[in-house]
Amino acid sequence: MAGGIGLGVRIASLDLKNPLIVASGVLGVSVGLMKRAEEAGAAAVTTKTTTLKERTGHPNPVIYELEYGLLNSMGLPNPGASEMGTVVRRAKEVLRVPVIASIGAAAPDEAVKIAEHLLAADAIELNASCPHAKGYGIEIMSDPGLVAEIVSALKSLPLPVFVKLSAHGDLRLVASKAIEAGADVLVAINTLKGMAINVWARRPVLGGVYGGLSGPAIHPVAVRAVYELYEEFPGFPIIGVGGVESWEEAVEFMLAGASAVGVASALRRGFEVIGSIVSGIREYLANEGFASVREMVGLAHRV
Amino acid sequence: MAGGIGLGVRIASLDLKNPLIVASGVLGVSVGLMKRAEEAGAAAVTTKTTTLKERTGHPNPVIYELEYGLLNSMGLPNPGASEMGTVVRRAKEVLRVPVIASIGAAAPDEAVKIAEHLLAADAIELNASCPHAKGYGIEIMSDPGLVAEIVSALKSLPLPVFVKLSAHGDLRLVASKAIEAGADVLVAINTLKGMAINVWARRPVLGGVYGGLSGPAIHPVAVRAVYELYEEFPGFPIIGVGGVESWEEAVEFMLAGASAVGVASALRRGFEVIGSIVSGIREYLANEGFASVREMVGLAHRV
Amino acid sequence: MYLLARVERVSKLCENVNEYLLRLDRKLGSKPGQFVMVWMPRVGEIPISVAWEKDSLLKLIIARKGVVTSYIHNNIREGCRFFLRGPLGKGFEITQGEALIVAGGYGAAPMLYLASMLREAGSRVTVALGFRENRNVMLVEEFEKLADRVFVATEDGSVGFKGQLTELVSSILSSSRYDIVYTCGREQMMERVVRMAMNAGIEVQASLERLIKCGIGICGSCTLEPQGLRVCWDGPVFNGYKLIQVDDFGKWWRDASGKRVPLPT
Amino acid sequence: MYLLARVERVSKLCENVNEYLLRLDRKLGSKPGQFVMVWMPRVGEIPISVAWEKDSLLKLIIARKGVVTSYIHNNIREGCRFFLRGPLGKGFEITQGEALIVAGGYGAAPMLYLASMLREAGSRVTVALGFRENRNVMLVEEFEKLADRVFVATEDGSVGFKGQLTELVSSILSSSRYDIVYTCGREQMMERVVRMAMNAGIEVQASLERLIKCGIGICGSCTLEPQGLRVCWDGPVFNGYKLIQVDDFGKWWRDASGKRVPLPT
Ligand SMILES: Cc1cc2nc3c(=O)[nH]c(=O)nc-3n(C[C@H](O)[C@H](O)[C@H](O)COP(=O)(O)OP(=O)(O)OC[C@H]3O[C@@H](n4cnc5c(N)ncnc54)[C@H](O)[C@@H]3O)c2cc1C
Ligand SMILES: Cc1cc2nc3c(=O)[nH]c(=O)nc-3n(C[C@H](O)[C@H](O)[C@H](O)COP(=O)(O)OP(=O)(O)OC[C@H]3O[C@@H](n4cnc5c(N)ncnc54)[C@H](O)[C@@H]3O)c2cc1C
Ligand SMILES: Cc1cc2nc3c(=O)[nH]c(=O)nc-3n(C[C@H](O)[C@H](O)[C@H](O)COP(=O)(O)O)c2cc1C
Ligand SMILES: Cc1cc2nc3c(=O)[nH]c(=O)nc-3n(C[C@H](O)[C@H](O)[C@H](O)COP(=O)(O)O)c2cc1C
Ligand code: FES
Ligand code: FES
Repeated sequence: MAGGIGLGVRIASLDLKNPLIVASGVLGVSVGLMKRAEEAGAAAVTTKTTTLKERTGHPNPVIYELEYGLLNSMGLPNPGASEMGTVVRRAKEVLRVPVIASIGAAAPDEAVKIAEHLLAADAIELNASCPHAKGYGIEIMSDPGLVAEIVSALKSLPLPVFVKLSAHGDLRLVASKAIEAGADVLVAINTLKGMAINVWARRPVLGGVYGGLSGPAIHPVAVRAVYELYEEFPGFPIIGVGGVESWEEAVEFMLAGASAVGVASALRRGFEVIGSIVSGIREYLANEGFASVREMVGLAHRV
Repeated sequence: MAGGIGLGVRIASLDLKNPLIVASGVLGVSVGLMKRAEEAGAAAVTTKTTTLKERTGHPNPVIYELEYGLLNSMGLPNPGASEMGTVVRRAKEVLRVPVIASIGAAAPDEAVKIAEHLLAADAIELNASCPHAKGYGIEIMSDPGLVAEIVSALKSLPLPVFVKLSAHGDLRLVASKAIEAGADVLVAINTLKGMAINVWARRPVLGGVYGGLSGPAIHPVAVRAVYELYEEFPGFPIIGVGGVESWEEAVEFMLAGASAVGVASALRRGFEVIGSIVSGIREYLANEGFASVREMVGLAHRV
Repeated sequence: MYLLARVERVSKLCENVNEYLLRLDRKLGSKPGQFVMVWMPRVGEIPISVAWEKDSLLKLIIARKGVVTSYIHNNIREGCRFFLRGPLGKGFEITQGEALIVAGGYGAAPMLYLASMLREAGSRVTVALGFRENRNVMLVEEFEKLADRVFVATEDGSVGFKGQLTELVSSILSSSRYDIVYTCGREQMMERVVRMAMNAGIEVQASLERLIKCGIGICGSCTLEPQGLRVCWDGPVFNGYKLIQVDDFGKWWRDASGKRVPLPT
Repeated sequence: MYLLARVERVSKLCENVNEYLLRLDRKLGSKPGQFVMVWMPRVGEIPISVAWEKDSLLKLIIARKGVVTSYIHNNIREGCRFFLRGPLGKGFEITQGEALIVAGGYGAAPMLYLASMLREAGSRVTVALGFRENRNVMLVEEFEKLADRVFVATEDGSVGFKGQLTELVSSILSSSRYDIVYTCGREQMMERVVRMAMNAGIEVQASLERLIKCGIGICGSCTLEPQGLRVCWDGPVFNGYKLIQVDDFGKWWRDASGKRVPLPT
């Protein structure tokens, strides 16, 4: 019975066999990990955010595990756009699912330069929201005009442009500017800016002092962001990210208005979580009498 | 040995016997609950946020319990400033600890009108941050100039003014405007805007749709906020609020730069948590060789 | 984190009161006197006492009153879903011995569960039920199966004793010795029962109602002054010696804004 | 969520290698081959293998290399604190029978713990240790207490066999039958040992090093291509049959940016 249910979704020009995407960061720059994610059932993979030049990221500790999530201050380590181009081309050779190339840039021309290395990818995702790397991310999101300029510059290239938003700053304003500038997909949300102090060391734990909070802790904030975006831009494609640990959070995102769902922190428990989320969605759809995953997108808004 | 340790702190003109304050909201408008909080060891209590006219708040459900916190959409129910004045006067008769009166207002004259009813209190706390009541809170925080105007109007009254900030919006900008306008104490943070959808009901759970996320989930964001504020305004009195469930989070806040700590959601486990936090702080100070709680404020910033 | 329940059976107990037999997706684990919050999506959420529980079966007895209860009466049939959170609050404490249960109207709901627990604990149970008229009378047979003696009072005398429940209770108390009195129903009635029992030197426990919002003791909506007792958390069941010190008992209620207003009659 | 540990004793094992005996605030519960992340506030955080554990006592063996290890050697004395998280990764799998342990330099650290576990499991244990010069030799007596036979190779011949550890291993393997080989040390050495064992049809497990950042499999810093094996999570111990399919084994490392660069020699 569940076999007949349509799990496929189309986001911009990307055909996804199910709504589950591996979000940026957790697969690093490893083609091998991307392949494992695909084998585990992911419908698309996102690269680590690439900057133009290579970055080594923040010193260790870069991660702090909480009971209800993670704090990370990776600091956008990446080998730079040229090397990432090689990784993406290699990934496209060995993967059948779409590869989304995440980029971080502080100016339109820089963004285009980066993206030009990544034309083998199926989409460009502008990370407008990384909260712990100076000059990137949250700082560009606090300037909605700049986000719009970058998006419109990227639209000169032949790839769909995803814009990944932060829950800090004015979500709706940035989203509307991005959409006006031609963005094809909104991705919400990135991590929340947080930190932890060890009381015995009397010091911030993370090498970068500040870090990004992810996992279950941010899920209610992420659902709210997706719900608000859907309300403001009904029908516009949204990828919900933040605290998906089981099919239930994934379904919550879709009811809130996401067409697809990204997963990052949950992979710390192993890749098997991907399969269990996808089959959980399938079972839910069957139990609730849906014929396709698309039918449930945005349903929580119905009065 | 622990007996000799100074737990007292002074915040603006308030003498606190220890750093633990009950934050706004969870004691409702009940003098009886305020008294219970005092008996459990709290050094000060904060009233529910009062508006000028009475408000009934949002319809039920107003609360959703998560494993790692709470979502609430109370919607600022309160009996209005005049009735709250009666409550505060009664509270001052039966309590020995300071009473902080929280107010919500969208304009300077309105704020002053409210506060004039509450002059029996020891301080006025401007709730510049409640994320789920239209026209109050987060909306005023998104207008730093307005916050400044309200603060400076409130300074015409003979009470210290606390400003309670949200982690949404530009924390540092609002704080600096508030300080310029004469604010005596910063309180950080209020709840984060979030929501939950029940997948079987396919509906937002909360009657108000959106709610405020509190508890352990927001603690890393709150610590970050306090740390940033202390870095920007060293020595300025800060009350850290968000996810304090044990002495450890309280100490974390103080190391980050808070002179005192507020507790709300943790009270869902009973008032005893107040005593256990205070005695945990005392033990920590003893173990670590501090003579006074004030010595640890901001220590995590030392290079 | 709502518990999901399916309606197995709806039974009409009397005019305007239905009983809902629910199958839960897991055991609730309640004690008599505890309650659940019942959420009807798009409609509202209200407190309802556990009327009975066993394994994953749960009974709720719901009187038609306003928005949510009318919605339930009008729309909820066999097979429909209930969303529940709980069990919430502190229930009755089982005191062994000679027990008197005094219940008015739908206040009888939690008392069935209590009566069965008292019997299990080896107590002898006398029940006094009060209703306005014939068409409000309910659960008498059920109580007769469980209790040693059942008395009924109706204001119009159509069933049992004619008059106020409190008059009936007064005569019961004067004719026999009891170790404990349990009561649930209109607060003005309970106030009188509590005073009668206290005067007679008998332990008494009463289950109160207030406006329940959070249900977990964190919003202050349901507090009693001057002790700051929260009906949803410290109660809904309180001991008589606590209640007689409560100014609000039998007198004050809090409206949705938190303001103390006279208890609705 | 760091574990707090106190240094009970610091012992110098040889030039530039110290052993730290730590008392933890709770049991770690590791298996041989697993590691911990050691955080030195204000300095850094690095991966260190568990050298031994019992109840709440833990031994770490730390070679002076760069920033963090030098800080530890220079500053950490009895009574100082260690901040740890772990145990991380997958350790060695205990195969009963005739076991050969091959360890180079501080690669000997996790092998002491392994040897004692193998003995507990009833295996016979032969140990081959390799060091550059006399002043690098360490732990020989400790292994002699635990193992059935201990061989030592030094490149300068100052102790034991003169020459490469791999030469010693080659002769050990040809003179006796083994069921399993365990190895830890420089990767180029391990690569040769793995091939020797595989060629001889013997199961082999090797413990690898890569740049560990998160330590919990979530950042990709330590991955091996083309399989996407994470040293911190899928390893650090891998089976020979997996390793010989890894392009990076013995050849490629990832730098802090994630770029694949030649393995440092
Ligand atoms: C602990 C407790 C246990 C209860 N057990 C039962 C029971 O087993 N069976 C039963 O039929 N009724 C029970 N009630 C009463 C029941 O909760 C109300 O009848 C119900 O909430 C009315 O809701 P409504 O939407 O139909 O009415 P509305 O139209 O919303 O309001 C009508 C009146 O109902 C009461 N009410 C409404 N909402 C609440 C609320 N959230 N909390 C308390 N009172 C409210 C108020 O007096 C209000 O004026 C209990 C109440 C409490 C506090
Ligand atoms: C699983 C594992 C177990 C280990 N067990 C031990 C052990 O028991 N005893 C021991 O002495 N050493 C062990 N090491 C090696 C140890 O982690 C490095 O020597 C140490 O990290 C050097 O840190 P440093 O700050 O002193 O050097 P740095 O000056 O920071 O760097 C010098 C070199 O050390 C290595 N290194 C630095 N940081 C890391 C890191 N985070 N992860 C991996 N390598 C790094 C790199 O090769 C680097 O080029 C182990 C490594 C791994 C991966
Ligand atoms: C270790 C780690 C690294 C991340 N790196 C990136 C990144 O490079 N670019 C990006 O846009 N998001 C990055 N993220 C954010 C995730 O893509 C995701 O938005 C966030 O973690 C919330 O989802 P989750 O709760 O499923 O983890 C990273 C997250 C983690 C945990
Ligand atoms: C039920 C509830 C009601 C609240 N009401 C108010 C309020 O009226 N005014 C206000 O400034 N903060 C209010 N808050 C926010 C708290 O004061 C506090 O800032 C927040 O909950 C974070 O702290 P916590 O994690 O300790 O709960 C409320 C919080 C809760 C849980
Ligand atoms: S209903 Fe919120 S405290 Fe009782
Ligand atoms: S160090 Fe992060 S995945 Fe291994």
